Amino acid sequence: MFLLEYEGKEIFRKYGIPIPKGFVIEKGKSLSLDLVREAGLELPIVLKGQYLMGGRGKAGAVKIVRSESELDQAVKNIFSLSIKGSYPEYILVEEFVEHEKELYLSALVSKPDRAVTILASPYGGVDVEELARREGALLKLDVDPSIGVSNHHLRLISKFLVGKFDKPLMELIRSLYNAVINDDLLLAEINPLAMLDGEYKALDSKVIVDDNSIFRRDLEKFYEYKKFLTWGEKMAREYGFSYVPLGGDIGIIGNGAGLTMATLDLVAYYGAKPANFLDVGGGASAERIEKALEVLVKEIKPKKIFINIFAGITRCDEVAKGIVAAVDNLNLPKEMFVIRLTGTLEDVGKKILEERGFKVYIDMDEAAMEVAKNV
Amino acid sequence: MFLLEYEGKEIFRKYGIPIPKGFVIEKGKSLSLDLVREAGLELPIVLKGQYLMGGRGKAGAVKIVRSESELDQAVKNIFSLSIKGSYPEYILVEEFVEHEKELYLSALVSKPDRAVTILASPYGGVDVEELARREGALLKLDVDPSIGVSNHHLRLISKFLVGKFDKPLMELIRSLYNAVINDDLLLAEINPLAMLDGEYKALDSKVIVDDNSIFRRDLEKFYEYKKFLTWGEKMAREYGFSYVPLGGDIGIIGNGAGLTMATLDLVAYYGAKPANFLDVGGGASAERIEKALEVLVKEIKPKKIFINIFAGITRCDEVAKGIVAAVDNLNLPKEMFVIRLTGTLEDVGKKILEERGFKVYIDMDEAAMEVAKNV
Amino acid sequence: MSSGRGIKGFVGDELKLLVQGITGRQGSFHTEQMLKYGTEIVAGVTPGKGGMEVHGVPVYDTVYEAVKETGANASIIFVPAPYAYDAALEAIEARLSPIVIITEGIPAHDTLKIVNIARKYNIRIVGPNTPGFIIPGYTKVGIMPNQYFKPGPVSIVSRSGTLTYEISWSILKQGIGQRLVLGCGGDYVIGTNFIDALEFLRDDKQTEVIVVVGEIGGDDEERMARYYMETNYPKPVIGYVAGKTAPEGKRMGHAGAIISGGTGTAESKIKSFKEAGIEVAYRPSEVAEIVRRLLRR
Amino acid sequence: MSSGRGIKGFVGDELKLLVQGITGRQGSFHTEQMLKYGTEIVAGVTPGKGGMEVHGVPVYDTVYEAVKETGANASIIFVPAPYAYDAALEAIEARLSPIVIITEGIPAHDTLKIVNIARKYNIRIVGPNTPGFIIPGYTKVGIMPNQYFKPGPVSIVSRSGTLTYEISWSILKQGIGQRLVLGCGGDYVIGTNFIDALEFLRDDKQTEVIVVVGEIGGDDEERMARYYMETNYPKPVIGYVAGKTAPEGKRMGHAGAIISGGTGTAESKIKSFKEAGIEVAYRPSEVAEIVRRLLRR
Repeated sequence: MFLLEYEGKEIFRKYGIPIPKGFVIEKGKSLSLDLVREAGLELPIVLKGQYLMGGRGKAGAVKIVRSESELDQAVKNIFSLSIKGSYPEYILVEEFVEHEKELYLSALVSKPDRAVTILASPYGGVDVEELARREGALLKLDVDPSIGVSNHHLRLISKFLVGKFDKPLMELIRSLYNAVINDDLLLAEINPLAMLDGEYKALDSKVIVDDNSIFRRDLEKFYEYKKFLTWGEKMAREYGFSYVPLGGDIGIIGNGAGLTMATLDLVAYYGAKPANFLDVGGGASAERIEKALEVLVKEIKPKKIFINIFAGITRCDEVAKGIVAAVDNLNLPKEMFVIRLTGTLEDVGKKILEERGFKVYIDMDEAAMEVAKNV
Repeated sequence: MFLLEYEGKEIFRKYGIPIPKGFVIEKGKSLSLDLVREAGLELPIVLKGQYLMGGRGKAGAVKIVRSESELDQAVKNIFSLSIKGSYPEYILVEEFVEHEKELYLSALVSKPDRAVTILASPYGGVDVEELARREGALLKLDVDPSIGVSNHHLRLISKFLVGKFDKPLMELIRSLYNAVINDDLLLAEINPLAMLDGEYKALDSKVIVDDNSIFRRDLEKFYEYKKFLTWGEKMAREYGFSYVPLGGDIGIIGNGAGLTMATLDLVAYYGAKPANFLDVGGGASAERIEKALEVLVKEIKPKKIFINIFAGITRCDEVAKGIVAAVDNLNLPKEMFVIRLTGTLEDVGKKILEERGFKVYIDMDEAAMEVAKNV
Repeated sequence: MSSGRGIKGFVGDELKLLVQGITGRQGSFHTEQMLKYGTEIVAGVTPGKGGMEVHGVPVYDTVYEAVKETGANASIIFVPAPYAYDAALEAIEARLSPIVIITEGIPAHDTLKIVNIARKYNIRIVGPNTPGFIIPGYTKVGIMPNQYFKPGPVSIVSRSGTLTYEISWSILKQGIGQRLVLGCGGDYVIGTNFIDALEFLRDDKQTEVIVVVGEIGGDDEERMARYYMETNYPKPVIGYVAGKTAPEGKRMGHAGAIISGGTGTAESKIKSFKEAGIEVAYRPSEVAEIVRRLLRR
Repeated sequence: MSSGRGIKGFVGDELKLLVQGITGRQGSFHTEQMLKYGTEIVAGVTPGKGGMEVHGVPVYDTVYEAVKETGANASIIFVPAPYAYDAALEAIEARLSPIVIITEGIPAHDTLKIVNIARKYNIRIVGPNTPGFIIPGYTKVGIMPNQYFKPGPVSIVSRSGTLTYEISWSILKQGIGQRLVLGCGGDYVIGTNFIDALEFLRDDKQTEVIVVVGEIGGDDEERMARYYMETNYPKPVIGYVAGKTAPEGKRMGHAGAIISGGTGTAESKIKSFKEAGIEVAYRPSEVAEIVRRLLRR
């Protein structure tokens, strides 16, 4: 789960990583100079729209405000700026931090290295991908989490960043590592990390929390979790399926993430556009199938629906019952469906569907070709 | 460094391991029933002499007091009981703990396994060596300290001890492990660990703290460190040599623990009795040699002194100067000395000594034979 | 006494399986399925349920006891995510290998520690969030349906479950069986990845063709392709990648299946396959066609 | 390009040494001594002293930089006890091996972690609290005086320092040189013990006779004796044990040299040597006599 910048900075603060003074205003609220001063800030200040995706700098959603007269307009402007269709619900209001240098620092769970990797560069403010391409610009250090970060790591990184062993910087790096370990983060990036007179401040944050940590961590407090969900997304969360709307014509239901992706791909291969990703998971009940169909029909409004079930733990009779229930309750036309059903209790499922006039495919290609026809 | 029982129990208490209610009285102090009640205790109570060595049970230094009239005499008795020449300076006064079962539990740094080993037995109150001999009486579990103790260890031990997963016991085991790790203990033994109605109490403690942890731990507060040292032992601590009095005739000075032990052994091999172990260590200065000799002469009063130096980092000239200084200052007879000196700057050292009329041996056997003659 | 059933570096010839979490719904169900398939399950463990039996398999309170009593040498873990870390350590300390972790939803940091500790003891972890593996004719340590697998020369390594059964079955329909079908797992951090699998299949005489079923997210496929090329891999590999139509920034079911910052795309993976000389299948059923051609049957 | 100088499983043929703590008094002194002996020292490390030179050896701030610049592949550590744990980890992560820890006074729990982590990466730790090792004619990674060693067929492994030089010298006076002289270290927990040493000397063609110099405390000698017997060790071993006159409960200089609870006595060790068929020397000089007899010179 991605965090908003200010949420990430809250975590930084918790671990003693210095961040600029600031506060957050919600959409709909206005910002006065009095409010700014109450929070202990003085002009100039920086207003930053809070988005889950990058690119806000280019979009103009970061604004330095130097006089009272600009304040109101700047706030309005930012709340009305969308990135890929998303509007910010918060603006982070921060002190303007003078600095002489920008560094890059991050700690992350590295899949290929099976380690907690620390990345550092003396050239901050630049994408890490860009830094990785520049010869000698990026230091990559793998920390074995069963050993932990040691002083020698901190010395090495500090020297690489500022040419010497700088205690405050070394403590900051240790704190970032601790945040990643103790708060189940997959990524904690500070870019840029501002430096002035031997002091450091995290000007930005990019933090990803591991969704799998939900049983031991309160993730529901974070924006991405609690943010406005569509009705369909709420249903998916409630009934335990994975659902991603995409914008094409063919509604897709599959079982298993890989098979569902492959189903999307196959539909595209035969020339049609999948409207969504929907994986009902393993051992889906008739009810889950029914609810999944309801979401598709009501929220995606596809021209056709392709159900592709290769049943292992899943039972074909349950799937068939779910389809029948949805068709009955939602009054759906049979012609809308292309159903591929094979595996555990295939005969029972097939019988249920055929009795209701559905054609049941065994072969995935055949079914996909069929669904892609005439759309 | 061995701790007294009550010092070990202080550590147990710090880590949340339950111990009996109690307090300590010093030698010279008397114990009244009022004092006992002030401490929240009621008769019967247990008085336990605090020794660094085992065997106090057999010696009669543990006494259950059931009536006020016994109190005074019991205290006096214990303070006058010596084990191997040592009298207790403290008595631990404790509540009398009824219990239905005694367990054995310890955690230690295991040299051969290079692990923190946990030992457990449902048959407490018996020596661990005895338990180890009984088939199936002792569970030995090696914990890799770079991983730490896990719940499954605790489950296994708990089941072995009491036949089920008992939360309080599991927490107690974890606490004992934590004490060993966090307080630099080489051994923390609870024997017996009393059990009554699902509650546990550590009735005794045997704890060894790693002397090498002195740079990060206050070891000087412990009895073994601060206890009455002979003048010679104080000198040894001050000037940095290792000194153990033994009670024979031949004073020994060597450099290196192994060589000094081998020197003792060789003297014994040729029929004489070494009076002490004294290792001046590597690179000893003339001053250290002089002080070492002073300790021997004044505290051990040996018939002869055998100095055996195989000089690597040590310099023979320094050794020679130290000997000469000691002989001059303490007015020692040359005949007392047998000196074996070889290695770095051997010629210079030999010259200094020969000029003062000493014979210098090169060969260790020859010298040892000489010193063992006519004692 | 090598019977050639096992695969060196992965699983021995005399697998004696322990089921951790055997009394749970999933654990119990799949124990029965594995027994039906012929897997030698010697013991189960559920703390507090020692003394029970599940489908005739004796249940112990601890792995230590189970191993002592039955000589179990490998494990499959069904325990819920919050307890999986401890269960895996318990198996590691009993020196079981491989340890197949079926459990879904284990935090990445837990898996990271499990994998690093296992490596220290030279123990193989499969998963987490995996269907496990099957060696048709020998053993199944997993949750895949029994009917889609027969002994044969094709090894399949995959990041998904159902899609793997789909592909296995389409190969089987061509009359061709499998040597090993291995689910690497859909989690972000996993114990056995494509390169690990190719490594131990390199010298496995019974594997003639390898199918790699990848998906979006991470760069396991790219790394595998580089490994294939740089080590002059001696066997043909066929690659399939799911998620060609996946958008950026959306998690497609699996914890690891997400394209972010432009990395982890299907295009990148397919490109690296091609550059390495790995034949690419664009449809699941195409995999079977290529397999047949390569085996000239 | 094996020159046969190294010993497989212990030290390679092209040792390039790093000295950690090179700017300290001890580090600097022994760097000079080792250079004089012919040891190839390529770098030193002292945090904060990067850019200096010590006896012509360049000093770096971090092991990482030192290894990158110089290709160092082994390390000797002289840093004070409070910093030794970190220094050892730094060397381990740079995959240097062996790592010889001269430092005295390291807490046992620190050593325990160092040794367990090193094992994970297959890295050899010698010490702590050791004089190091010398392979006459090839290299010295230690603090022993240079003059008592010449190439020859005897390997000596020992828990002490000076006593080892004494024995080496008495062998040398018989005209017999040494293949390896290794101090295992006097601390309670050590990285390389007698069994480890016998293990890698087993197939070392240049070692004809092994001398084991033990002392009171622990049971390394007893375990070694059992190992010798049970593995049918192919070379003669001569045992010497210091501390036959040591009393119980008193530490004789070394952290590990203490008899407690009746275990760790010289008698027990000597008895186990005899039972295993290891010839026992009762005086240091007797070792040389037995060596000469065994080599029939």
